[in-house]
Order: sequence, then structure tokens, then C-alpha cells
Amino acid sequence: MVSSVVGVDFMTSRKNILSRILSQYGISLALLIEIILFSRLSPFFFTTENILNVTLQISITAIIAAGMTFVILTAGIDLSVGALVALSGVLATSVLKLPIPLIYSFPLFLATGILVGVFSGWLSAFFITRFNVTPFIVTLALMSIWRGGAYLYTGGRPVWGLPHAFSMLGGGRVAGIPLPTLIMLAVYAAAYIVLQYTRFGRHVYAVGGNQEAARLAGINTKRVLRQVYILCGVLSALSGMLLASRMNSGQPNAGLMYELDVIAAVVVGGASLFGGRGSIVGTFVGAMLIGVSRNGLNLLNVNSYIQQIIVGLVILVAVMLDQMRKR
Amino acid sequence: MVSSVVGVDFMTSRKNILSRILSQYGISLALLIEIILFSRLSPFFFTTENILNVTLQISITAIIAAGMTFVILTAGIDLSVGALVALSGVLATSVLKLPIPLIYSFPLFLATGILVGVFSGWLSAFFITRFNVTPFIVTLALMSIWRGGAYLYTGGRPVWGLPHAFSMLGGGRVAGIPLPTLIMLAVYAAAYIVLQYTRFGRHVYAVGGNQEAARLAGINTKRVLRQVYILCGVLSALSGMLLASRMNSGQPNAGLMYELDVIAAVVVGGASLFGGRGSIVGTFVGAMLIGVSRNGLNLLNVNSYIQQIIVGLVILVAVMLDQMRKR
Amino acid sequence: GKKETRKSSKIIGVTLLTRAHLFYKDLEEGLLSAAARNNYELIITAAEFDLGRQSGQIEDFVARRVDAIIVCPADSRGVGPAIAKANQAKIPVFTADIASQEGEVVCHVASDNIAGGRQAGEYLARTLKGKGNIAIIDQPTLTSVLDRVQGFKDAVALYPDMRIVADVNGEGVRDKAMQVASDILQAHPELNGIFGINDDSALGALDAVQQFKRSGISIVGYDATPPAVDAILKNTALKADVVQYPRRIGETTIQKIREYFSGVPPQKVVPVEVGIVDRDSLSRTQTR
Amino acid sequence: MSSSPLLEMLHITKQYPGVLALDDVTFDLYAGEVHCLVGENGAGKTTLIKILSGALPKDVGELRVNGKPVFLHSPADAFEAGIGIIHQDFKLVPELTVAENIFLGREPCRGRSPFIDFEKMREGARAVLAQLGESLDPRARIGTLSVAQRQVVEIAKSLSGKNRILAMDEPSAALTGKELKNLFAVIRRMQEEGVGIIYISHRIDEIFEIGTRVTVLRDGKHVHTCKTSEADRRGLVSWMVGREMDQEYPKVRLQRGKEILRLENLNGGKLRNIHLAVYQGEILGLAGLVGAGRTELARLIFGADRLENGRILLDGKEIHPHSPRDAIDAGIGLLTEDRNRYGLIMEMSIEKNITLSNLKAVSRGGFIQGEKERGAAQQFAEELRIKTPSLDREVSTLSGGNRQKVVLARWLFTRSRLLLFDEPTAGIDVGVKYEIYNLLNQLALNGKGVVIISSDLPELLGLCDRIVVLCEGRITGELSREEATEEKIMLLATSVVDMRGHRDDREA
Ligand SMILES: Nc1ncnc2c1ncn2[C@@H]1O[C@H](COP(=O)(O)OP(=O)(O)OP(=O)(O)O)[C@@H](O)[C@H]1O
Ligand SMILES: Nc1ncnc2c1ncn2[C@@H]1O[C@H](COP(=O)(O)OP(=O)(O)OP(=O)(O)O)[C@@H](O)[C@H]1O
Ligand SMILES: [Mg+2]
Ligand SMILES: [Mg+2]
Repeated sequence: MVSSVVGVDFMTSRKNILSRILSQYGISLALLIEIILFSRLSPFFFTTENILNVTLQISITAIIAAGMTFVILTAGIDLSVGALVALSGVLATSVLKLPIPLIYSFPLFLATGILVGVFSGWLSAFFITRFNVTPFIVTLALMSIWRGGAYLYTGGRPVWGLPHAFSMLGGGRVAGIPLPTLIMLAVYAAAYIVLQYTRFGRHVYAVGGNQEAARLAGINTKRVLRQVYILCGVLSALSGMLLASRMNSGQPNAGLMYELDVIAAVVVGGASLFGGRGSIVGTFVGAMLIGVSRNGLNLLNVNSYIQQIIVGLVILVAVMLDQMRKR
Repeated sequence: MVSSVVGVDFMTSRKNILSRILSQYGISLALLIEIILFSRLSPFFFTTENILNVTLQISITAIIAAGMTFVILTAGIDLSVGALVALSGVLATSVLKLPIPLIYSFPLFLATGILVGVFSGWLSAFFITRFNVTPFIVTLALMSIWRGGAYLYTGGRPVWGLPHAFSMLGGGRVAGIPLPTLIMLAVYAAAYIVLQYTRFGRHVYAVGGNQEAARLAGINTKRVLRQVYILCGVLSALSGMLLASRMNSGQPNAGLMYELDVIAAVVVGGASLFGGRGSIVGTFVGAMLIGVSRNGLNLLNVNSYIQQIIVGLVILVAVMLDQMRKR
Repeated sequence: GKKETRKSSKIIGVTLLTRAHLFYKDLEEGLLSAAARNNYELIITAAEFDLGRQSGQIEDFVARRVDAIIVCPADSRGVGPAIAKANQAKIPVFTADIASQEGEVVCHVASDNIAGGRQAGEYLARTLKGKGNIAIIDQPTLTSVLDRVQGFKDAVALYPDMRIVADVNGEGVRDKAMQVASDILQAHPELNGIFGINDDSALGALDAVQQFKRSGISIVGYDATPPAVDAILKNTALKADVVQYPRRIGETTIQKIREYFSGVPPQKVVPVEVGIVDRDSLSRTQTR
Repeated sequence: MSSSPLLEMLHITKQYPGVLALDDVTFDLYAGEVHCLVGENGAGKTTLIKILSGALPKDVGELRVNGKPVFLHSPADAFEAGIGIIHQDFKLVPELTVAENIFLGREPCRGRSPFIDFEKMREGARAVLAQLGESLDPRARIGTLSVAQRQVVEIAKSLSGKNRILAMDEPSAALTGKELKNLFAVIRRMQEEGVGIIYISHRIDEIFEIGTRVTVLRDGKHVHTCKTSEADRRGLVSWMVGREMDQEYPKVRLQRGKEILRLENLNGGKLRNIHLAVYQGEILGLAGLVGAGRTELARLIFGADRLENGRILLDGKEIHPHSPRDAIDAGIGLLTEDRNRYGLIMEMSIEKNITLSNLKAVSRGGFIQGEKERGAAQQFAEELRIKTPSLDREVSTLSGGNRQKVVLARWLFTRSRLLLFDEPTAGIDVGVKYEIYNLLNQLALNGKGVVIISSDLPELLGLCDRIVVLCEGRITGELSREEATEEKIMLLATSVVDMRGHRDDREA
């Protein structure tokens, strides 16, 4: 929806110091408050090991969220990411069961996973651009199909008994930092650069802001959409492979409901589901906010029912703060 | 006339109405094909008893989908419906445990359930209109909060040992037709009339089509949004109560993932998540399509993994048909 | 002659709790193999923890006029009305694994979840010599799991030096269990034992323990699925598993149906043994 | 004219972040007068109207109707006070019908019931449209209408109520000939009924045609108010732009060069048998009534719509533009007539909107070079005098005319060989129009093909070397600069209708 100049949001007359601070930090402020609070409440929270632990935990959904940011920026959505985590996990790990040394099968494992991601993203984009089916429906259908496929392929059982060295991918550390954390950071750095400084990034914003105007400005909107869904698919598959490595098995029930967590991170991070608005830094903070909430509440051994309630409140309050700053 | 447009008995209604529906709603064609197919494949499918059975089964999500149609027409979304089914179910049924005769406690039961729905809808609208938080976030937060609340209130165990007569609400029949089916038809008839023929209905479309234009035309957009979310909340609560009656207990894990089914029905029915576009008849057909697929595949004894895949395909193909017709 | 016996004599509708867990996978196999032996045709569906869906599946079976229905209820009480419908249609209902509190059920075949949880607790207490800090990787949204945890807590309560320091929700799947277990490990440097309410939970906890290279932790799982058995045999932190013999539950259920069809009314409740396996017992006898 | 004013807006001040849009502006309106409001783009005209509409809160100031203070907290309040508004950016709901839009917010109901009387509503819509001489189908969805048709609906919407005050923000920007005459007739009729009318336009002639008084705003400040009978064109323009301007259409005689575009027997959409040639060094005008097919023709050449058959030759070589990208790569640019719908990415900055179609020019290896981009945007912003505190602002914060300048800048920056301009000066003030005409001349001088579609006939006559007239999808004539007059164009623009001897529904 193109909102026009009326600009009721700009009630600038009562701008005090607090709101000026808020305008700088947005939901980062909510994250900061939360971190301070948890540090006070639990001596185990603000330790190097736990901070690494948090980044390790969020890495899986955060990597997908980076891809989802691109998709949502184009006013699209991808509900198939969770199922794709499972499908890429089981398909790729089953390559590792081949009777060949890991040194050969590992590249094959990577190739398989990535290929699954590329294919799924391509297929989504195909139905979206070619048949004009809305992304919600296409990816909902694919979610159902991939999940069913993962169960069907494995017969509902995990793919297990994998070479032990394989677990290095998700479980290894470099300079003390978990590999998935490093991969996540690399993904975010790359995504940031792409969105901010490349033509492709600009096109993504343009397509989401006004697809028809973008087309008439000479942007190949179909190609942009294709690239965006493929990117999201590949990052989901990457997450699926990392997760499989951490569990040293391919689980057909992995990634259940991840789509909701991932979309929440992106939207909490300030992106609009109507496209054209959002940032990769926001998504990262959004993913952190959700991840830190869960971790902190687990450390404090808060009853899981109450955890659900608190996480809901945290999301609501954080986004409210963010909105209030825009006044 | 209205009930035949809604299309309970496709085969017996008049030809001209049938063809009108088909030309207007491409997915009706998909539904028709599916019905014919299942009738051929299973002798149990096209029997009065099974048709009533299908309508009974879809009634729960379809009633919510009617409310969700209003919400989505305003370019909103309500993710809290599934959790609300659980919360209204457990809160309302616990009233029935009071040591008073059912004749007194039953109205109290209804009042409690409805109140829960009104409150939830009002709260959603409050955050959306007052703090400008996007509906996705507000209702995601409420989904988490209500679900956590339902578990917390019951300790994770169902509310049971309810008076046996209570199960009449969801299990009873009038003139051979299950009560929930009748309630669903009434809800759809009313929703159709409201959306098509009343000022409120037009305002719903206007707010979703161009909120700024609606506001400038003097429409109280905040009030429209409030009414719409309350409506969706109340219909979710109504479903929650019917479900509780069918199960003769209040289940804290009832309605899990209903939000996805419900939104799918609305979007398959032709509504746009960007607002302003959609119809109540479309939603009904969308809900039927999903419900009939599940029922038919169950009757044909299709493996549940393959069922997931087929349901995904059916949704995709139906919406593709619908899009191709629009060319 | 032979051709006639090939045609399945009875059609049985099955609604499992879920197909996303190995336990039910095994139960399903037990059903299938026994059904094949008896020439029964099975229509297998799964509720995926959704009682509404399960009620629908039962109603579908009634509409299809199957000869018998096997239910693994998504909830013990809530499934009652649906079963009542089958009763009305005079279709015999059997329950497996989880009982129904309402409706006419011909026969219930199951292992006792409370007993299973108690065995896990006792094993852990033995291993830890009656003292230590314990965490539970829970899934408190399922009645059957609530029972297991209840049994576990009852057993542990007998040891005053054992403390349950954490009870977190791993949602019964390995990836989520791994995540919450990782958090628990941070908060409790002195953790000695973990109870996983199913094998995905226990294996997820094991993943976390291995990734954070923690020693001195004993994990007890539930269901004894092949990956768990493998982990136990490999002398990992996963020390023992409660076995429910889901195959046997499935096979027994079909056997009881056959008895019913042949006119012998089966007993109301058929208990299937629950046991606990660890490295010793596993290497002694090949359970599976 | 009565003695006390119908409306007084006293000392109105409005501050946007970084922009003082209105600075102590006082404005009044008497019953039965047409008070024109003029000023450069971004002078604050629309802002004043929005405050009057209740959609935008003022910072300082007072509003009075019939001498009594009024407080407008919402558009509903303004409606209550008898104030009707025609908004510059249409405020219509694309999914609803013409009739539903006209009566939005005050649908006629059956008695006191909540049920809409659709029959009455359609009749009402038909009646107001008839006042405007339009026979648009009241059941047509807004989303399917052209800009001009939407403009008519927007006008009809404001006529359907019983307003004492009517503010019209550039109602004529998309209208031509007949529609304009009908609009003026309606305005005069309302004037007689005692309605006070505020009229905003950048077409100076119109001010003198229907205005009673005129007020000039510049940079948010009130500059001058006088009777139109006491003002002259030159004076008014110099009040607006703050300097003298002598010539309105700077025309440079050019040498027609070689053929750059050739259309052979083009068919597609409503277009039939289009033969057309465009030459280097000339400005070609396309004229026609609303819905004649000018926009569609431009879109076809640009690859935005599907071509049924026919050949498009650029520099003698046949091209097959299947998408705007193809056309742009071939060297064709199209400025669309609807800047809000098809031109701008609202939530993107001014700078990014300008460079969008030619990012290659400011990037290396896929990476955009910030400084280069800024430089390019800066240049055009200055040349076209885009009024904004910063090029980082979202386009949505710009005034209507300034938005138009942004799209113009985009296409000037692509340096295409053939430029199709669909209503390039819609909503642009006289001062900048002059600059734009100079730029267009410059383009032609540099050997580019320039095609202009405009509903402002004097503009076409003043600017073009050749004018081709379309009617109902066919070319009905071609006029050279020397022979072209408004009458001749109008005759050709309605020729098919005349030949058929009856009038099409749309044109009646
Ligand atoms: N929402 C907004 N945020 C910031 N600045 C704004 C906003 N809306 C308008 N402005 C600024 O206020 C000033 C006045 O704008 P306004 O729309 O009133 O101009 P105008 O006189 O109507 O111009 P035009 O002739 O181009 O329509 C402009 O400088 C414009 O950029
Ligand atoms: N494929 C299309 N998609 C969207 N809009 C279109 C398409 N083709 C034409 N239009 C719109 O339809 C309207 C009618 O175009 P047409 O060429 O008939 O009118 P015109 O001669 O340009 O007259 P005017 O612009 O004054 O209405 C235009 O506003 C144009 O924007
Ligand atoms: Mg303006
Ligand atoms: Mg046009």
C-alpha cells in the first residue's frame, strides 16, 4: 500500500530527549534492556561461554532470517523454510551414508544441500512469477510438500550413523568461536553489503516498494524475485546442513515452525510485510532479541508456559518502543 | 438464495447459479473436480453421511475463516486464532465445572467464551490502532501469550469431567444436520450479507483497499479495525467452544496451527493479504477444498506423508487454475 | 481357495498420535506386520497432536464403515465423543499406547507412562548414587509426557539429595531439545543428570553435552529407538533408555482385534511390559 | 459576495521535519467566489488544503467558518463542517466501484437500516457524473480507470455531498478540452449557489478564466492577494517565482534529422493500424481525448504491454521489446503519466529514485559508487529545482510537482535516444516548466527523438514541431507546427466519432 504525504506520523512538536535516544536505537534498546536485566538476574548469563552459546543457538534461524529479509523486502514471504531445513538435512546427510571417504562425500553433501535450496527457491519463484500465484500460497504448498517429502524419503526415521568427523561442521570452533556463529556473521556481513551497496540490493528494495514502477523503470522484476527466493532457499538449506551436523543426523522433523520464528525476527527487526522497508541489521537485532529472551528465561529456569507468555510480551513491547520512537 | 450461493449442495442447486459460481471463483472448479474424483475413487465419499461429516469437520476452522476474511480484507492478519480456540475452550469449560445446574452454567459458559474473544480482538485492535504496531506482531505476541495462558491455567492437562449434556452443542443434530454445520452456515450467510450489503462491509473493503482514502472520506478507520478484530476474536472463541463441546473437554493444546489452515482457506479463496480483495464465498470454497482433500485422502487410505504432499499440490493447482482464469 | 484368503478380510482404521516420532513408526510397523499376517487392511492416519483432527479422522472411519478402529488418542478425555460416535455406529474401538477415559473401548493395549518415568528416575538415582542436580527436557503439552514426568519426579523425590534444577520444553524434537539443553548447560555448571522425555529429547541433550564438551552428566532417554541404542552402546553420556516395545504394542493390538473378531472377548486392559535398557543389558541381549 | 467571510484560515503554521511548509499564512474565502491559490512547487498549497481537510494537524493558527472557530481533528470533522476536498493525489479505493468511491463514507441506506441502497447510490453517481458530462459506468472498478477518469471520479466525489466550501487541488492536471469545460461549468454553477471554492492550478490561463481572487504563496509564506481582474499574467508569475519571465514556450527551431523510430501497422490493446515515424531533432506531440490510446501507444513501444502485431524499427533495425528492460537497453525511455502508481518507489529516497533506471552509470562491478550517485542526483535536483532539505528524504515527503520532477530527472539521466514523455509537466509550476521546455529542446537539439503526450493543448502547440492526433486507437491526422490550432486538433480528436454519426458510451 502506497501511503502518501499526509504524514500524520510527523508530530515533531514534542520531541524530548528520551524519544531522541529511542530514535537512534529502536529495538536495539529493547535488546539492551533485556541483556542488562538478564545479567543482573543470572550470573551465568553474561559469560563468554553463554554469549557464544546464544549466538550458536540463534545462528540456525538467523541465517534463514537473512534470506527471509530479502524475500520480505520484495513484499513476498517464504513459509517453506522450516520444511526445507528438514528436506535438505535428510537428503544431504544421506549422501554421507555412501560408502566413500568423507573427503569425497562431504563436497557432495554440500552440493546436494545447496541444490535442494536452489531448486526450492527456483520453484517458488517460478510459480510466483510465471503463474502469478501469491507467495503465501506457493510457499505454503511447498512447505507441505517438502515436509511430506522429508518424511516419505526417510520413512519418518532419522538418517543417522554418520561419520563422526562430520559433526565438526556444526560443532567445531575456530579461535574459540563456534563455526555456525562465524558462518552467520559472514552471511550477515555479505547480506548487508549486498543490500546496501549493490545494484541487486537496490533492485530488491525497488521491487518491494512498487513492483510495477520497478518494472517500468527497467528492472527485470522476475529475475530479482527469482534470485531472492533462491537466496532464501540456499540459506535455509545451509541452516539445514549446519543443524544436521550439530545433531550428527538428518531429522525429518527438524525445523518445525521455524518459518514463524524467522518471519518474526524479520518483522520485529522493522521490516514491512508490504515490502520495500526493512534492514539486515534490524533482522539481526530481531533474531537476537528472540534468541536472548529464550536463553535468558531458560537460564532462569522459568516455567515453559510462562516463557511463552513472556516472549510474547517482549516482542510486543519491543516493537511498541520502536513505533513510539517514530512519532 | 444466499445459502445456495454459499453452495452447500453443489450438485442439486440450480445450473445457472452453479455456472455463475464457477465463472466467478476459479477454485470452485478445482473443488468440483476433486469432488468428482473422490466420488469415483471411493464409494463412501459421496454419501449423505460423509458429506455431513465433511461439513462438520471443516466447521471449526471455517467459522474462524469467516472472521479472518474480514481481518485480511483490511490488510491485517490474526495469528492468535488458534491459541484463542484453546484459551476460550479451557476458560469457558471450567465454568461448567461450577457446582450449578447446566441450565445456569451454560449461558455463563457462552458468556465467558464470547468475552474472551471480544477481549482478545479488542486488545489486538488497541495495539494496532493506538500504537501502530503491525497486526502480524501484535497477534503473534497474543498467540504466544494466550497459548501460554491456556497451558498455565490448566497445568497442561485438559479440563474434563463435564456434564454429558454439554456435548450436545457440538455433537447434536437438528433435522439430521450437525449443529456446528448449521452454525457455520448461519455464520457464512450473515457474513455474506454484512460484507455485500451493509455500510460496514463496504468500509471494511475501503480500509483494506486504501486506508488513507477511507480516513479522508470520513470513515472511522480505527473503529472499523476494532470491529473487525473483535469479530474474528468472537468467531474464534465460538469455534473454541464448539470444539470443546465436541471433545467434551477443554484442551489447552486445541487449535494448534489452526491459524495457518484458516489463513490458507482465506487466501486460497482469492483474498489478497495486501487487503481490499477477497470474498466470503471464496473463503468458504477455500475451506471446503482443504477439508474435502483431507477427508477424501483419509477415505482412500493414502499414507499421511503422501497426504501432505497431495494437499500441498491441490492448493497450488487450485490457485493456479484461479489465476489462469483471470488472464 | 488361496485367492480368497489373499483378499483382505477386514478393514481397520488407525489414527496414530503422530507419525513424526520413531516410537509411533515402530508401533505402526507392529500393526502392519501383524495385520499382514491376518490379512487385515489398515487405513493409517495420524492426528499430529491435534485432537480436532483426530476426531475428524475417526468420523471419517465411521463414514467409511471400517470394521474396527485403533486410536492412539491425542487426549485421553477429549477423544471420548468421537469414540462414542463409533460406538453408535457399532464399530469396535481399540486404543493403543494412550487410554481413553470415555466411550466404549473394547481393549486398551499400552505401557504405563507413569511407570516408565519412575523407572527412568530410579535408574538415574542409582547411577548418581542418590545425589546430584537433574534437568528434564520436557514437552509439557502432552498428557502422556506429563505422566512420564510425574513418574520421574515421584521416583526422584525419594532421594533428598537429588534436586531437579531445570525443567525446560524441548518440544519433543531433537533440534529444539538441543537448543534448550545448551542453555541449561550454561546455567548449571554442576549438572549431573538429564531426563529426556523421548529419544529426540535425550539425543538433543546428548548433542549439546558433546558440543560443550561437558563430562560427568548422565542422560536417560525414553523409547530406545535405534539411534539412542547406538549412542548407549557407544558409551556416550546417554546411559539408559526406557523401552516401551512399541512394535509389541502394535502387534498385540492387532492380536486382540483378531480375538475379538473370532468371538473371544479380550481383556479390557492389556499391559505391555516397560523396561529399562543400558549398555550392560543391551550388550547382553539383542533387544531389537 | 457577502460581507463576512465564509472561511478564515488565520496565521497557519506547519512544520515538517526540516521543512517549514506554512509560515504564518492567512487566507480567507467568501461565499460564491472562486479563490485561486497559486505558487511554485512545494510552496505549501497542498499542505494548506490538508489542514483544511482535517487530515493534517496544524502547529499554530486558527480556523473559522462563518466567523466561528472550528476544530478539525479528523476528516470527519471537516466533512461535518461542510468542507469538501479534491485531493491532489487521488484518494480512491482501487478495489471499489466508481459509485462506491463517490459515496464512500456516506453511503445511502435503506431507511435507517445498515443496508446500502445500491440502486440509489448508482443513480446518485450517475447524476453527479452527468453534471460533469461523463457517463462512466458507476459499476466500473477504480483500479481499471485511467488517470483522467480517476480525476473525474475524485471531482464527482466532492460534488456529491452538500458542501459550503470546496477546495480543489489541481483538479485540471489530467484533464483536457471537454472535461475541463464541464468542470468549469460545474464550478460556475456552484458559485451561483453560494459555495465558496478554493482552486489550485499551475495553468495560469485557468486562473483568469474562472478565478474571482487569487492568492500567491511562496516558500510557505503568503505573498500577495488580489482580484484576478486587477492582476495580469506577468505580474502573477513574477509574484510566484520571484522574478520576471517573459516567454512561456521557448521554441528553438531545429533541423529535422534522420528517422529514429518507425512504427509499421502496429496493433495491440485498443490501437489499430498505427503508422508513425519519429525523427531526430524534432519534438513530436501526441494529442487526443481521454482514452484515445496515447498512453497505450507509448506503453507498447516501451514493451510494457503486449504487442499483437506490427513492426517497431529503431534506427532502421527492427526491435522486439518484450519488457521495459529491453526497451531501455535499446535506448528508449518512458515517463509514465501516473507518477504515484507507475513512477515512484515511495519509500525510497529521492536520490535513489533518480538513479534507478541507470544504476550502471554510477556503479562498478555491481557495486554502487555512493559519490558518483550523489553527484548525478545532485545535478538534476539543481537543474529541475527539486525542493527538499536533503536528497536522502523519502520521495513520499515531496510535494506533487516535485515528485514529478524526480521522475523526469530519472529519464533525463538514462540518456536514452528516444524519450517518450507522458504528461511530463503535470503539476509542475510555470517557472520550472520553462526550464523543462528548455531541456526538451536541448534533447532534440542533441539528436534525440522526443515524443510528448500532453493534455495541455497550449503546451503541445507551443512546444512541438509536429502533432499527431489519435482517436479511439487510430491515428486520425497529423499537423505541422505551422498549421496546428486547438480547433483543428479537437476536430481530429473527435473525428471517428463524427464519422460514425453516433457517440460511444465513453465519449457521450
Ligand atoms: N510528509 C511530509 N514530510 C516532509 N515534508 C513534507 C511532507 N509533505 C510535504 N512536505 C513538504 O512541504 C512543502 C510543501 O508541500 P506542498 O505539498 O504543500 O506543496 P504544494 O504547494 O502543494 O506543491 P505542488 O505544486 O508541487 O503540489 C514541500 O517542501 C514538501 O516537500
Ligand atoms: N497494461 C496496462 N496496465 C495498466 N494500465 C494501463 C495499461 N494500458 C493502459 N493503461 C492505462 O489505461 C489508461 C488509458 O490509456 P489510453 O492510452 O487509452 O488513454 P490516453 O489516450 O493516454 O488518455 P488519458 O491518459 O488522457 O486517459 C491509461 O491511463 C493507462 O495508464
Ligand atoms: Mg500540491
Ligand atoms: Mg494517458
